[in-house]
Amino acid sequence: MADLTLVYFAWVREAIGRDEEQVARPAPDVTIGALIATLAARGGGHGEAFARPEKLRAALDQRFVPLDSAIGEAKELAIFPPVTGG
Amino acid sequence: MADLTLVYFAWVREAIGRDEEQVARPAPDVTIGALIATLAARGGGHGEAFARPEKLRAALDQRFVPLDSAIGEAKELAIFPPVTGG
Amino acid sequence: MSRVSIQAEDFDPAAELAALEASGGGGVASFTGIVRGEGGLVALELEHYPAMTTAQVERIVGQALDRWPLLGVRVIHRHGRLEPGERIVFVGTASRHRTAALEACAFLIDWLKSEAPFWKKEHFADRTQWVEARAEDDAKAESWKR
Amino acid sequence: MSRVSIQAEDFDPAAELAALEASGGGGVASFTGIVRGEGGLVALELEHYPAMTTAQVERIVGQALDRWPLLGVRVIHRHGRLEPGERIVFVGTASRHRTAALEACAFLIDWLKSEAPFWKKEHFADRTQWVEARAEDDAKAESWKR
Repeated sequence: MADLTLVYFAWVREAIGRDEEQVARPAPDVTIGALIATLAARGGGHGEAFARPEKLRAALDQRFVPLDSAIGEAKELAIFPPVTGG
Repeated sequence: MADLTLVYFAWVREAIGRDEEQVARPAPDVTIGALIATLAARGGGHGEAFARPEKLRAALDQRFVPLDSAIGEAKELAIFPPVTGG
Repeated sequence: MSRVSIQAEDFDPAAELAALEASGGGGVASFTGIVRGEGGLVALELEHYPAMTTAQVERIVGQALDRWPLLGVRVIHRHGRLEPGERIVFVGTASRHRTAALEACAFLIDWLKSEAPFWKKEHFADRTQWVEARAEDDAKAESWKR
Repeated sequence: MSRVSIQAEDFDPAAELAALEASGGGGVASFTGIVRGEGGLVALELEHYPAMTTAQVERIVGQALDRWPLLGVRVIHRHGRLEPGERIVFVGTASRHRTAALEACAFLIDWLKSEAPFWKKEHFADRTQWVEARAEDDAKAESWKR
């Protein structure tokens, strides 16, 4: 199965230095939170962006989901701060 | 003391056939309701307009008041149906 | 900045909104009431109590200014003969905060609908009738007193 | 009739109101959000998640149409760089009933402020900062779920 596309917004995007990247697809039962912890362990921009998971929100295939959701078969995982629209 | 000015609106005005008239000033402790009963007893347009006091509202010197208010020293008494603005 | 007009003439909501947008608030709320052409209505006739209307509306605008942090309030209420599709009433509010602007706008229009000294007569092709007050409108206005 | 636009360009509230007034309802409510120029703000930068934004806003407009008897809904949300005094967002609603128009307008703007996938960055003369989400906005949006 294809890689997982990660998309980033706001200060998450700025810390990582890119708005999108591909990562090797984790097993379907891996949660967003677990993937974030793995990415944080890379250090650098990822370490900075993902240091405080309680400051992060996520969407799987363009639907808001809690961080303890399993990634499953989703094509796109978005990670971003709480929204501040309008 | 000068006469009391009565002003009428909506169907009260139409039934009486005029938008304003002067009446002899009643004693200060006479209520609006009592004055209305006296006017209703004239019959004709006044009888029609004032047949059902529960359908009437009033203002003394441009302030809404209940019909059991005393007329006191007011200059102008307005009698009209419940408002239907906006 | 607040302004009240009771007038026979039509008005331009765009110009009113532009003035409110310029008041420095972060949000502008508005409500425009339009004559509905239901049941074969040919026209509405709005009568009011001139000696009372402006003073009463200014009093209620004062209450809104006391209750919410508003930077601008504009109220326009028309009288006379109005045909379906014509504007009757406009309430516009500006505030730093959207909730204040929206709540004050709702408060003012609820009051205008239920307590301002206006009376509406409906004109149909073959008859006319005075509109009866609706208990629902009174309840709306009453709810702001809680 | 409902329409959603997510765009960089400015919009004309007057044209939007005119379309809503023509929808046959008795009342048109609107809210326009404006960039406030407080604390030396030079500009706001609004980022959004294009693959998600329009679909999400259309979904919430659908909820409003299910919940209130609306004849028209218009939502416009801008993105990109906006300076103080510029419009950010517009919500307009038309209904036979004023309460439906006003409530739906408040519901939609509360949702847009708290749940639409937009992020704001403030630009000052000497620094920039991402705006933090306000618990108050979340509480507003939550109140509609009761």
